[in-house]
Amino acid sequence: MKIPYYPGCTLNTVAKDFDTSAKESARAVGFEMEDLEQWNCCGASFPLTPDNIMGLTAPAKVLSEAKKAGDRLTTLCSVCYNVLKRTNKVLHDDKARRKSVNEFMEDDYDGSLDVVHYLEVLRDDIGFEKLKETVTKPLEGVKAGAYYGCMLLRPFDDIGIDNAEAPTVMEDMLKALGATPVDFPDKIECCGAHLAMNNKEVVQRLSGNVIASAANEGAEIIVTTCPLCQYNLEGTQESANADTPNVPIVYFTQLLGLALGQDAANLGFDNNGGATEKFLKKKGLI
Amino acid sequence: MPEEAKIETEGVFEPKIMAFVCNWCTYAGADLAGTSRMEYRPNVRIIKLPCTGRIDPLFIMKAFENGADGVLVSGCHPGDCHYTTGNYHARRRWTAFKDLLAFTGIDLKRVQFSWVSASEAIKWVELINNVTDDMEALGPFMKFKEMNKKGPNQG
Amino acid sequence: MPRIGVFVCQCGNNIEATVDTQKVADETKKLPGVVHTESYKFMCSSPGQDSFKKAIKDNKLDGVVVSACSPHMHEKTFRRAAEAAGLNQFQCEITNVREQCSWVHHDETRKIGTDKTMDLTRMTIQRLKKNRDLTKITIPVTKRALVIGGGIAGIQAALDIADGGQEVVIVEKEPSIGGNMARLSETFPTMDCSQCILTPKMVEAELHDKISLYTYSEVEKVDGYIGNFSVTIKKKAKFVDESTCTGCGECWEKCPFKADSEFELGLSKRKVIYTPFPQAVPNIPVIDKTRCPKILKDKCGLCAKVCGPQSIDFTQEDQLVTEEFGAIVVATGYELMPNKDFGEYGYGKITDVISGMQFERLASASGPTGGAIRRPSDNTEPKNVVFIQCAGSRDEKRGVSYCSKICCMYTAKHTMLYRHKVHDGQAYVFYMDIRSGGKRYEEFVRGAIEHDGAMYLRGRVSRVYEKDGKVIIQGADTLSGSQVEIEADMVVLATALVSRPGADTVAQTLGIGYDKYKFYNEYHPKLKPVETVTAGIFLAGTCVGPMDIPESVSQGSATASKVLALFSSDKMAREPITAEVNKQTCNACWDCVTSCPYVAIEKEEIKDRKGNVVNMLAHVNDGLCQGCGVCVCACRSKAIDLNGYTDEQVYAAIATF
Amino acid sequence: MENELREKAKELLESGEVAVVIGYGFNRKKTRITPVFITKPEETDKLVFNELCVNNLSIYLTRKYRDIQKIGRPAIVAKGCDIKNIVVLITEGQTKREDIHILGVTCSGVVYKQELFKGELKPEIMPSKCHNCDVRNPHVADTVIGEKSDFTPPEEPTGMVFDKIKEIDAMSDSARWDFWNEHFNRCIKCYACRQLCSLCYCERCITEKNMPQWIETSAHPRGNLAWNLIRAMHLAGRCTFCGECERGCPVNIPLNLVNQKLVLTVKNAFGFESGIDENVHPPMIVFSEDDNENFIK
Amino acid sequence: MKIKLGKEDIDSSLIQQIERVSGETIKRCYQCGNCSGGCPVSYAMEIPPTQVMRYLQLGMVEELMASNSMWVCVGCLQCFSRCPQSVSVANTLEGLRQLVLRKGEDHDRIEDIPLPMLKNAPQMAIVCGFRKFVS
Repeated sequence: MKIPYYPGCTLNTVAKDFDTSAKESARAVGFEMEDLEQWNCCGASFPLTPDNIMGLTAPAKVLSEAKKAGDRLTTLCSVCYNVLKRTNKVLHDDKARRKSVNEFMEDDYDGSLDVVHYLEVLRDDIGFEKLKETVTKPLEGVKAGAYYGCMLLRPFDDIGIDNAEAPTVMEDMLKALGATPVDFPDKIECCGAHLAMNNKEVVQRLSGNVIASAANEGAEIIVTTCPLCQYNLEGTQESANADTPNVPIVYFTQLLGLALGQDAANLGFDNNGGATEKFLKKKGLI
Repeated sequence: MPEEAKIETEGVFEPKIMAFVCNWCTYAGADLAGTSRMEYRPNVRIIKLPCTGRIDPLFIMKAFENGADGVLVSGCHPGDCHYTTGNYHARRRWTAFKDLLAFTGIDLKRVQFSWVSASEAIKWVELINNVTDDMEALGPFMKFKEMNKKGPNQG
Repeated sequence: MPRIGVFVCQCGNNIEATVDTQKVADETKKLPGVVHTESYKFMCSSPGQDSFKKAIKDNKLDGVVVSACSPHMHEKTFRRAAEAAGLNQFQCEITNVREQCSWVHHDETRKIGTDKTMDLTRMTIQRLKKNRDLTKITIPVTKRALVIGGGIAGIQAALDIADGGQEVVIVEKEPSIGGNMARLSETFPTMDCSQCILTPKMVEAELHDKISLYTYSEVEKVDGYIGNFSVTIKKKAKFVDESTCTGCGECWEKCPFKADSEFELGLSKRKVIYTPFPQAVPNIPVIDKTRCPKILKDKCGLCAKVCGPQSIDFTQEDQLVTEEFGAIVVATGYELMPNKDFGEYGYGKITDVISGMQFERLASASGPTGGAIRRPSDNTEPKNVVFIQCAGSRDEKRGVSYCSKICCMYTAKHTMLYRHKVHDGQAYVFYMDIRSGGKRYEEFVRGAIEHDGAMYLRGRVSRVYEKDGKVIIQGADTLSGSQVEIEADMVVLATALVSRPGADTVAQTLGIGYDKYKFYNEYHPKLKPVETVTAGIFLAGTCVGPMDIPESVSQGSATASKVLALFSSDKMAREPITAEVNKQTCNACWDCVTSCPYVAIEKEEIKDRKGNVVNMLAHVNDGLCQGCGVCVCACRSKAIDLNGYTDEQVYAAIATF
Repeated sequence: MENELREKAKELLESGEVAVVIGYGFNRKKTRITPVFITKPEETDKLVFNELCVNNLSIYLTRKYRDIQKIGRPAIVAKGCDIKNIVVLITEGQTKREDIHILGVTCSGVVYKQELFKGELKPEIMPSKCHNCDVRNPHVADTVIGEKSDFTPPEEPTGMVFDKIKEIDAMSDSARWDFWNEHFNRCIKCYACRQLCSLCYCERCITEKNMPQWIETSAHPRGNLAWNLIRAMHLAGRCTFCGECERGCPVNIPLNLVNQKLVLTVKNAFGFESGIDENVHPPMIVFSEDDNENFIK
Repeated sequence: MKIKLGKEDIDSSLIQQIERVSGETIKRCYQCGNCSGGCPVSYAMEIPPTQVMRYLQLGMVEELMASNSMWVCVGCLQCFSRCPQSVSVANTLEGLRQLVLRKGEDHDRIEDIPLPMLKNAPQMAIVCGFRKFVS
C-alpha cells in the first residue's frame, strides 16, 4: 500500500529524523509513504477568519497537487494535518470559498481528498494488533504519557481523529509497542504553540503544566505528535527550574522506530536533549 | 420614465407557488412560523389537506395548468403521521409521479417534496425561501404557460 | 347564486399592521356571490361575533368566510357562531391570514400582506361555494380510562378520574408505581419528605375500587378512536402469582444473586427476585429473568422453596390482554441525560462525579447510605462538593437547547441537604442563571446561599478531572472575571431532564406528535396544554417537557377533568370529516380497503329484494373513519370523496390560484 | 397445438364446465385474427392460435363486457402476457380465480401488427415484450396447451422501447418536453387506449367525472397531457406492458414508453412486478417504512 | 468603570465588521463562562475570553484593542470546543487581530526575535507566528 505523504517544512528540515523514522516504520508494518512531488508550506495555521481566502490558498495548492498522486494524503505533523484537513473540508463544503480559492490556482480542486494522519493509518489501515506483531524491541517498563495537544483533536467536528476530551489512539499505539501508557489530565491542553516566538513566559507556563501533570501521574517520558509541541516542551524542560520534574520528551515516531528495531543512532535522540538518551539507556533500550 | 423601462422595473418576476400541506404537521409548522413572527417570502399559497395521503397527483397537474411556477408538497415526517401511515402512501405516489414528470420533461425543481413537522417552523421558513429562490432562478414556468396559449390540437 | 359573507379580522393590530383589511373587504365585495363584507377589530370578541351573527341573519347569508387567525385557533368559535345564526356550521370557512400571512410578511407598505390576503380569501370563497351541509356524527363512549405511566402525574390523574366515579387502569412499566418521585429525598421548597407525601397516594391508588394497577406492563398497540380505543397491553411475566403473594419478603431475603439496582441508579445492589424499593406498590416482587439462574439454566430455585404461599411460578409467560377504553392519559415521565454524555466532565468514568438523582438517593433516608452523604469511590464524607448546573441543558451543541427548569431549585435543595448532613462541608454551585420562578422558590434559593452557606459561582465549568484522589474543577466566575479551580471531593451534575428512551415509539403507537427532543406535543401550548391533536388522548407531567411536582400534579388533575367531561355523557359528537363512497361508480377493486390505515372500509353486500347478493361495494364505517383521505387518492374512478375536503372544494381552491 | 386447444375447448363446453370460450379466430374473409366467443362445442373448430394472435383477450373478463359475463363461466385462451392482466384483475377483485378457466397457451412470440407479417415471424416485427418475455410458458393456468418453450429472456431488457426510454432519459428537460408534446398534441381523445386496456375497467373514468372536471375533455394539449400522465399514474404498478394501448392508438402515440417507464420505476423503487402473483397487493396501495425518500427534503 | 450605552454602540459598524471578518455572531454568546474556564491563557489576558465577548456585545472595541487578549490567544480552540452555543472566541479574537494587521500595523518585528529562536525553532513556529502577528 502506497500513500502520498506531505512532509511539511519542519519535518523536512530541523526534524528530519522524525520523518525518516516514520517512513522506515511504515515500511516495517506494510505501507509506503511517498513524498509529494511538488509541495509548499501549508501556512502552519488554519485561517480562523472565514473571509481569509489567501490563508486557504497555500494548503489548497498542496491538496491540489496531492490529488494528482491519489485519493488520500497522509501527514505526520499535527499542524499540517489540521490545516490541510480543515482546508479540505472548507473546499468540499463551501462552494463560494471553493470558487474564490480556485481563482488563484492552476487546477481546480474540489475537496475530494481524504486527509489522514499517520496515526489513523496505523490504527485504521494497519491495526494496532498487526503493529504489535511487528514490534521487535518492546518498550517494556516504559511509562509513557501521550500528549495530544490541540491540533489533532480540535475542532472535533472538522478534524478530531479521536474523542476530543478523552482520546486514546496514542495510548493504544504505545500499548502495542509494549510501553505502559499513563493517562494524565493535561494531555489535551495547549503547549503555547507559536507564542514561542514572542511570549516565552506563557509557553513555559503551559508546557510546564503539561509536564507537571504527566509527571504527577507517573509518566517517565512524554510522547508528542507535533514538532512544535516537541520543541516547546523540550525548551521548557531545558530551562526549567528545579521543581519542574525532569521528564524526557520524544516524538512518537522515534519510539515507534525504536520498537520496530531501527538503529537508535538514526532516530535523532541526541537532538532531544541528554535526558532522553539517559532514560532510554537506563531502560536498556539503547 | 419611458414606458418600457417602467414595465421592466415593475415586471420583477414573482413566482407563483402552490403548496399542498397536511393539516397536522406542516400546516401547524407554518402556523408556528407565524406565531414566532418569523419572516419568509410571500409567494406561496397554501392548500390545507388533512394528510399528504389526500394529495392526488391531479392536484399537482391542475396547479401547473393554472399557472403555478412551482408546487410544494409537504407533510409529517415518516412515523409522525397523524393518521399513522398516510404519508407512507403519499411517498409511494410521489416516487412514481416525480419519475413520470421528469420523464415528461418537467424540471423536478418545479415540484418539491418535504417533511416539515409541527415544530419545524425554521425548516418551513427556509423551505419557502429556498423554493421561492429556486423558482426565481428558473424563471416563469413557460412550458404550461405556452401550452395554455395553444388552441386544441394545433401541435 | 350563493349569498356569501366575508369577515376580515384586524386582530387589533396583528393583522392590520401589514394587511389593509378594509381594502380586502371592499375588493372581495366585488366577487360574484359575495353579498356582504366587513372588516372588524376583533372578530372573535363577543361584539365581533354578535355582528357576525347579525350579518348572517340580516343578509340571509348561506356561507361565510372569516379571514382571521389560523383555523386551529378559532374555527370552532366561528362555526359555533354560524350555527347559532342558523347556518350549517360547515358553511363557515376560515382563511388563515394571521399566522400564515400578516405575521410572516413584515412589509410596512402593507402591499404584500393585502395582496396575499386577498388571494387567500378568494381561494376560500371559491372553496366555500362547493361546501355541503354536514352533520356531526355521534358515537358511543366507553367509560373507562387508561393511564400510561404510574408516576405522580399518572397517579394523580387516576385518583381524580376514579374519584369522579369512572374506572381507570394504570399501566406501569416498572414493578412498582411511584416513578421518579419515589426516588427523591425531600422536595423543594417545603422540604417535605418525598416518600412521606407520595406513598399515601400510591396506596390509595392500589386500594381504590375503581383503579386497577397493571405493573410491569407496557402498551403494545392502540386501535380505535376517541371514546372507543382498543388497547393491547403486554403484562410481562413476573414469575410471581400476584393473587397469592403476600409480599412477606422471604424470597428476596434468601435469593443469593445480586444485580445493580435500577432504582438506586447503580449506587447499590438488589436481588434477582426483587421489589424496586421497600415501599413498592404493589408489594409483589418480580424475577429478573435476564439474571435468574433458575430461568436461565434451571439452577437454584431457592425463592420457590422458601415461598410460603407457593407463589413463585417459573413457567409464567408474558401475557397480552386487549381492553376497551374511552380515553387515554399519557404520563410516561422523564429520564436524566446519562453521565456518559458529558465529555469534559469525565464521561461518567470519574466515580465521584454523580448525577443529581444519584445525590437524591444519597440524601434519602431510605437510600443506600441511609441518608448519609458519602462519596461513591471510597465511602468517605465529602467535605467539598461542587454542584454543576446546566449539565447538558442549554447546550445546543452537545446537549439540549432547552432549560430543564427544575435543576436550579433542586440544586439549591441539595446544597441545603448537604449542609444539614455535613455541617463542616462546603457546597459550591456553578450556575448560569438562577431560575426560581414559583411560589416561595426565590426565597428558598436565597436561604441556600445566606443561611446554608452555599457558594454560588456564576460561570460554567470547563473541565473536571481527577488528581491525587480529588476531583479538580476548572471553571470560571464571570462576575469577577477570573478562572476558578476547586479541589473537590465530589461533583454533582444537575443533568438535563430528557424524554424517556422509546418515547417516540410510544407516540407512534398512540398516534400523537412529539418534538425533536421527543417530548409530546400539546394541542396548543397555552390553551390546550393537556390535550393532543388525537382526540381522546391527554398528556400529563414530564412527558410533555421539564416540569416540577406541583405542575405535574396539576396536569394530572387537569387530564382527569378532561376525561370526566368526556365521560359525562353516553355519546359524543364527532366532526363529520369522513370518506363517502359513490355506489354508482365504485369498481369494487378494494384498493381503498387495502390502503385504509383504519380498517374503516368494508365490503358491503348489495342484495336484491330476494336477498341474493347481486353486487359488492365499498362502504365507509363512519365510526372508524378518521378522514385522512388516503382512500380518495387510491380510488382511480374517484368513487370515494372526503367530506370537508372534497375534490370539488380542492379543485375550486386550485382553480382560483 | 390448435387441435389440442379445440379439443380442450370442446371438452369444457360439453361438460358444461364453462359456458363460453373466449379465444382467437379468423374473420370471415380469413384475413385477420379476431376474438371469437364460442358457446357451442361444435364451433370450437373456429379456434386458432398462431403468431398473429397479438390481442389481449383479458379485456373480456372486465365489467366493460358484462354481456359476455352474462353468458356464464368463461374459459379464456391466454398467452403468458395476457395472463398477467388476468392476475391483476383477480388481485383487484374484478374476477375470481375459480370463476374462470384459463386455457394457457405457450407462445413463441407474436407480431406487433398483422400488416407486418409476411409469413415468417422475424424478431423485428415482434413487440419489445416478446423479446423479454418471461412467461412464454403460462405461469397461471388451468390447462396449458402447446409445447414447452425453453426461451430465457435477456438479463437486461432489450428492444426498441427500452432503448428509447434510455434515449429520452438522456435528453434535456426541454427536449423531453418537446418530444412528448409533439406526441401528446396529436391525441384526439378517442380513448382507444382506455377501451383496449383490460386494466382500464372503471365504471366511470376520471375524464368522465365532471364535478369537478379534473381533466379537460377537449383535445387541447393541456388536457391531452393531463390525460396521458394521469392514465399512466393509474396504471403505475398495474400495467403489465401488454402494449394494447399503443397498438390501438390511431395517432401512434408511444404510450408504451410512459407506461414502461413507470413499470421500471416501480420495479426499482419497490421491487414489484405486476401480474405475477394474485395474492400480492399492487405497490401503490401499500407501502414499506423503508421506502427510499432521498427526493424528499 | 461606567459605560454609556446606546444603540450606536451595540450596532456599530465596527462590530458588524468584526462579525463579518470573524464569521461569528456576537450576540449568540450567553456569557456562561465556559471559555474563560477552559482557556489555557486566560490568566495572561487582560480581558479574559468571556469578557471579550461581553465587551463586544457592549460595543467596547477600543478597550479590547488596547488590551493584550488578542495577542495572547493561541488558537487552541478549547473555547469553541466546549462552547454550548458554538461560538469561537478564538475566531473572534483573530477577527480583532485582522482588524489591526490589515491596516498594516504589525505586532511583532523580525528584528525583535532572538536569533537562536530564528535558528533553532521549527519553521512552523515562525510561519505561524508571523501569520498571527505580522501583516
